[in-house]
Amino acid sequence: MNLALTEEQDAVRGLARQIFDGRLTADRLKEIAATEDAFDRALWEELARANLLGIAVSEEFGGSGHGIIELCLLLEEVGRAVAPVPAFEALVLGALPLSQFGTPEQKTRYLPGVVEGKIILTGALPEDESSVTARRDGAAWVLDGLAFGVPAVHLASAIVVVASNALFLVDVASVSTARNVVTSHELRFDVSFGGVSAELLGEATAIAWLRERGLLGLCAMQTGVAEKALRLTAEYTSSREQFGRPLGSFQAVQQRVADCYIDVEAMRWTMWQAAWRVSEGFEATEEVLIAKFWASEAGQRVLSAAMHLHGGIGVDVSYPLHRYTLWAKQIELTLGGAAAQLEKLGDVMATCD
Amino acid sequence: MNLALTEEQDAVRGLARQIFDGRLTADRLKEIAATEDAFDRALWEELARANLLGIAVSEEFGGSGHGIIELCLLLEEVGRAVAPVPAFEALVLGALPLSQFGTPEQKTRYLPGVVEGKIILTGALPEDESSVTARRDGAAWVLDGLAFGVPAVHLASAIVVVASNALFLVDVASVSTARNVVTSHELRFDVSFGGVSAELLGEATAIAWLRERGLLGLCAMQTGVAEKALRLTAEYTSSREQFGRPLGSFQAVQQRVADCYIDVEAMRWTMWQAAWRVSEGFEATEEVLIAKFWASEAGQRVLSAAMHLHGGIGVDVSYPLHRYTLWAKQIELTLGGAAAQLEKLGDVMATCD
Amino acid sequence: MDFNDSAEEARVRAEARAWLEESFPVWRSENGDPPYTTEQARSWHRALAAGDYGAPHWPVEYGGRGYGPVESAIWAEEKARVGANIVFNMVGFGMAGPTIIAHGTEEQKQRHIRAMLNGNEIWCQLFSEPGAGSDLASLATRAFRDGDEWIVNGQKVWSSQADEADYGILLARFDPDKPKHEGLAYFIVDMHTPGVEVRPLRQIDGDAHFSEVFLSDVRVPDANRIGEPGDGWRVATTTLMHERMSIGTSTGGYTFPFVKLAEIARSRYALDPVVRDNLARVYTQERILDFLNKRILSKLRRGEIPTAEGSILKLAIANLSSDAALLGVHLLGPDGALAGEGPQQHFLWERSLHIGGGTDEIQRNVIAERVLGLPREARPDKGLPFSQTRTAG
Amino acid sequence: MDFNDSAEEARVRAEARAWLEESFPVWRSENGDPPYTTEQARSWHRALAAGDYGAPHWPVEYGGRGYGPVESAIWAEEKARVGANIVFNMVGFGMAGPTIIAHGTEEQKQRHIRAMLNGNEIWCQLFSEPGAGSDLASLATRAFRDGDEWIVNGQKVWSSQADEADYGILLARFDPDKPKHEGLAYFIVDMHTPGVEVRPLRQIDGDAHFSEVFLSDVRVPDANRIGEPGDGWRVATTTLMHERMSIGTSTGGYTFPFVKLAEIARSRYALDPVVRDNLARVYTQERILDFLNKRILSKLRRGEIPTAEGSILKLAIANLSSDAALLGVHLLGPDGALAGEGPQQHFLWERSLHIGGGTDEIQRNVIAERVLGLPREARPDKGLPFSQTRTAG
Repeated sequence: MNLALTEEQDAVRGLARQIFDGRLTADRLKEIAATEDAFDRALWEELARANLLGIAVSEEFGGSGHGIIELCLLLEEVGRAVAPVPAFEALVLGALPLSQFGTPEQKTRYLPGVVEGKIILTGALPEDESSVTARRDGAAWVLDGLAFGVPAVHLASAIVVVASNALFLVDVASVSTARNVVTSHELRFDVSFGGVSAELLGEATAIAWLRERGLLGLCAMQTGVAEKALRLTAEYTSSREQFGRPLGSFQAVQQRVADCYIDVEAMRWTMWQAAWRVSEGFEATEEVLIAKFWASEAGQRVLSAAMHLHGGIGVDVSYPLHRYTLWAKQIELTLGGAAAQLEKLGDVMATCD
Repeated sequence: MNLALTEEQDAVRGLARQIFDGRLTADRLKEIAATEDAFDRALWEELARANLLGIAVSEEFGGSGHGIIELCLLLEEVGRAVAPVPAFEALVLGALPLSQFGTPEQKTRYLPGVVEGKIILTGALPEDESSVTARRDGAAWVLDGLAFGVPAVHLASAIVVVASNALFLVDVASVSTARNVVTSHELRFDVSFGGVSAELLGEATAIAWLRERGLLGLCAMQTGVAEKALRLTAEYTSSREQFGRPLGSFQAVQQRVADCYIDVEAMRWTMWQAAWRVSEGFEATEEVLIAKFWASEAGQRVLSAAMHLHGGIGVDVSYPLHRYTLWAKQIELTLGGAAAQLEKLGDVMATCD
Repeated sequence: MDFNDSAEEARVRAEARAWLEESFPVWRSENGDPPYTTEQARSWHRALAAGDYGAPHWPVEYGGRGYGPVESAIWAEEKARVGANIVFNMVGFGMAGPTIIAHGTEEQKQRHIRAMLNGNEIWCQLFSEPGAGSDLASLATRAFRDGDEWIVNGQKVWSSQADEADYGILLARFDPDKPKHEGLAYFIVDMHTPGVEVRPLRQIDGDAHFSEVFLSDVRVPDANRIGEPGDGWRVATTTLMHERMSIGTSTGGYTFPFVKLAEIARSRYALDPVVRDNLARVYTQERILDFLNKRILSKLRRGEIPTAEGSILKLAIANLSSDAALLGVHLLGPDGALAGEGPQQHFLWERSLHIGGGTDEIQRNVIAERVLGLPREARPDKGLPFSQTRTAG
Repeated sequence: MDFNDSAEEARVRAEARAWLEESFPVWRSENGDPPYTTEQARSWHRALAAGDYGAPHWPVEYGGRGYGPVESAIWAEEKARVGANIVFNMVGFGMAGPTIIAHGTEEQKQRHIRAMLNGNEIWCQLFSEPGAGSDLASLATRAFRDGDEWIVNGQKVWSSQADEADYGILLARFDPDKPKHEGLAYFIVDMHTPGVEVRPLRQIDGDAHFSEVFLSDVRVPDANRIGEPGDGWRVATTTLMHERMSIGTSTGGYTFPFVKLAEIARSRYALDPVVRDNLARVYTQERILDFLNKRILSKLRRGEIPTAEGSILKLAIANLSSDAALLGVHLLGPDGALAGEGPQQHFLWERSLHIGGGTDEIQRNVIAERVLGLPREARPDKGLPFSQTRTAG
């Protein structure tokens, strides 16, 4: 047993952090948030140059052929930086199932572009059942129905879609979309599949496969979000004085910050335990549910405490903390919040006894 | 609107408190706990002399003819003193339904004795359905089955029993009992009704009537228990020093004690709101559920904090706090804990929309 | 113990109800449904003033009805019942007005009280500073005496409605060599005076409820001073107590209402017992607030001074508000992340209630020390001249 | 990152498993099922010692196997798997032994370490006092030097197993004019020395886990001193760190096990979703403890010094223990109030875990200050001579 990162993993984390820290100043974040796409394309290109977009893509297509653990390391840094890039969408929802289930032709069509940062993918992965249906039309497949709240559609070339209990690939050009704004000021789209043609990627097991990795990716981002929010809080309370001493020397503040630290550690290690099991090919249903439960509930607790301990400045949009709050809530609610995970965990416990 | 106590109510509280404070030293409590009956008979007789046992019995039978509010005031003091007397059992479970539903003969048989402290009554009131059944035998009624965890049977002359959805009165001499010990070191009895004869007191509505008052009485006791535990904690933390200053000046201690205070206030006012509605004859189902929910959950929170802030001495049986912990848990679990009340409240909300 | 209206209370209620039933529908037919603009709120407020309901708890000689706390609560209940509790000039009515009535000169009262009632003046507060939040008395804004005027320099923050306000109540330091609570003076500032610059702060929910206010050589006539120099803290205490009570006794505006929560739940989860549990939990909190409110009113009515009740209520409201908002967002599921007017908005706003008007921690310290008699927390700056207390930014 | 056993770890596990499968059933067939008396526990411990498994993490020269933390954890897991983790002489193995190994003289090691291993010595600790709990360094028990001996007077409290112990580790003040942490010395006390009086404290759960110990002119040979006078606090720090870790890494003994909780629930509530929710919640806590444990072990194995991990684990265990006990009592319903061996017993005991071995608050202060770098809390007694720090009882 050795839970330390390998040297290579450490290097991935270091590289990602260096890129995000270097580029994403508070001003830059505000600037990007004000653009129509809310996408930092220059940052995306830099990630591509560092070959971080290809981290979990095989070397055959220009990637570096690592696995889910390295991808989670990258996503943790994305969360830490609340980086306005569709890393989760393109690399988890899009590239992972393509790499796993795609035909050689499909992979050749998309993966090199993903690695180079030229093609963005996304996915319409519902929490439970899909509201999109698939039917055969000769040898081809045709999709109908509406997928709600799909991210990054405005940037993407193709969408991985769950429909009628199978996984499909659809060209974005063929669908029509309506734009929504979520509280995190990011964009979500209602995507309408009015009889568009689709390519089959995989059956029901492929959906479970993808959902497991989707949940892991969210947990990794949430760990980064919460960890950085906690660090910001520790810094802020250490420097701000009230009643003649630093806020951080007040016992009530210390107690709350310490509880946050425990929450973050729990988020981190539930996530790594699950990620490791997935990467080893072990059954990980339960571990993934635990990780997402903890990411959701503890994420809310940590951000709530961070906002509180920042006082008024926490809600001020010129200070970065509010972005962490919004991301944490968004991540929490994606693919099921704490209550949903607990319920499923209860099912698992009830059935396997 | 005037939520102050009347002068007379104030006098009842003052009198009860004076009697309990005067008699129930820590040593006396230990002494009584070590006796077989765990009953302070001298105290009971003093309460009778002060006519506090007759507080809710009509003047016709020697009582002072007050109502549920005054009875709750007395029970709050019983809780405050963790007094080893069956006030709840005799006055709420026994005398109240007798006063309300008894025949003149039944009342004459028991109530004067209750007021004088010579007759003790108790009740077998289950949380939900009764495991005792009743059948007619000519003009008479016969009970069968087992009632679990009935208090004060060893002291009582008669038991008010719920059986087959009606309320009965049974002579204790006719039943057989098995003695249990509860964590609060008090006695509970499993009472076996093997075809014993019983007198009918009332139909299903009488059960609901009694359960409402039983819940109220528990809430009143719990308010007293929690309030006194909080006061003990405030005193203890104000006087004990660590790190060169009183424990109570530590912010983490202050924060927790303040939360307890809010909990106690909430317990108190949910209880009074419900008691007042009952005393006015208004529908009070919802208010009683809220009061018992709060008494259960906040009671646990307050005692947990009190134990914690007392450090090691909290679990030492030579210091009185442990008795408050045990009482609070006992009261919490009687007639349904927090979860049960919430569930019923959900039913009420769901049905009346 | 009696939770019912007394005869006199019933009369007040009937009168309020009658007036509202006549007046509100008329106004509403002209103004439509919420949300209302400041101008619409002002117009409703003028209607209230015309009916002598502008601030019925103020003394009769200043345009009020001299209502006691119970009568005021009845009025608030009736207003809420018909949906007519439209917020307008909260700082004016909740903080500045009561302070001027309590401590102002006759001239100040004449100048401002009726103008507020008639909807002609909007007020803001200029108390908090970047370096003085919970520890308000450590504020650094300076006021120098210059003949009949004071010259004020400094920076204020978290001033609600400062961008629309006509006047502000200002706390400034006139003597840094006195201990921090003793060197303060309290002023009325005309927000249109040269040197007053207001910069709205954009907030997480997209709105700008608050502003930063920069004061550069702002000249304030000495006639605008409330209380003696050195009394500033005492006067501010009146203001803050009224603020706490006005937050504490106005549940309605701050929390996502239970009925709406129940609607969302019913439309999505019919019978889920876990959801029902959570709903019931929030419901009990809402009811408890109601009971606690009644208790305070009853105490006030008997002429007793509430000790920590304002703190209790404020904590209870902040908790209810958070719990209701979080539950609401959860009930919406993935839709909870879509920007919207419902619980999402409350989620973005709930933290503020734990901070503004005194943080949760401060409220709990008040309860622990004043009600339960716990020893005071160590305050290393106690009694020191203000100028010697600053060890860092 | 690898959660699996390495080849060497797998070998350790196999060896442990083989030994246990051979030895434990034999012992058990003679001794029956738990709960075990002290004598039964001693007998199992002697069997362990005979197999070189008495304290496998101790150095080989003192009868251990020199196991690292991961090997020790594997051993503990295997022991727990077959139900052979029977507590015996917890203070000896968890506190006194490691302290003597780290700081004792060779003579002290020779005298005590093997005796502990062989089950011949039970130890207790004499640290806490009525006036010195969290603030242990403010203890008042005095030790005066008298030639080759020390004369000790004072009162200790919360000493577990003191009524059965042969030896105690004692912290006492030899110089009240030094600052409180600097005036302490650390001793080994023979509990049968004249002047040592042990009074068991009856506790809420009916048992007497702890005692008060009164020390009246107790003579302790100077040869029983561990470390120099003045090093007492430093030596005690070793002891307390081992205590925290030994609580932290032994979940099993302290919490009502999830599997039993699930059994109660299944037997009573089959499908109630609220109960399932609560169960799942406790289950995640139990799993997280497991993950956190692995993380610490991995860190130890790489030779890194755990910073606040002991504190984190202890807080997590205390919370799990409370939550599991409270849920268990709830699941039992009215039966939960009947005295019993199950969750009721854990309910009565759960508070102790939040206090003993450093309170929750102290653990959180450790995390906040040492890991997150928050400024230290104000400590008014810092650096003062001990004799000037006492303002009250």
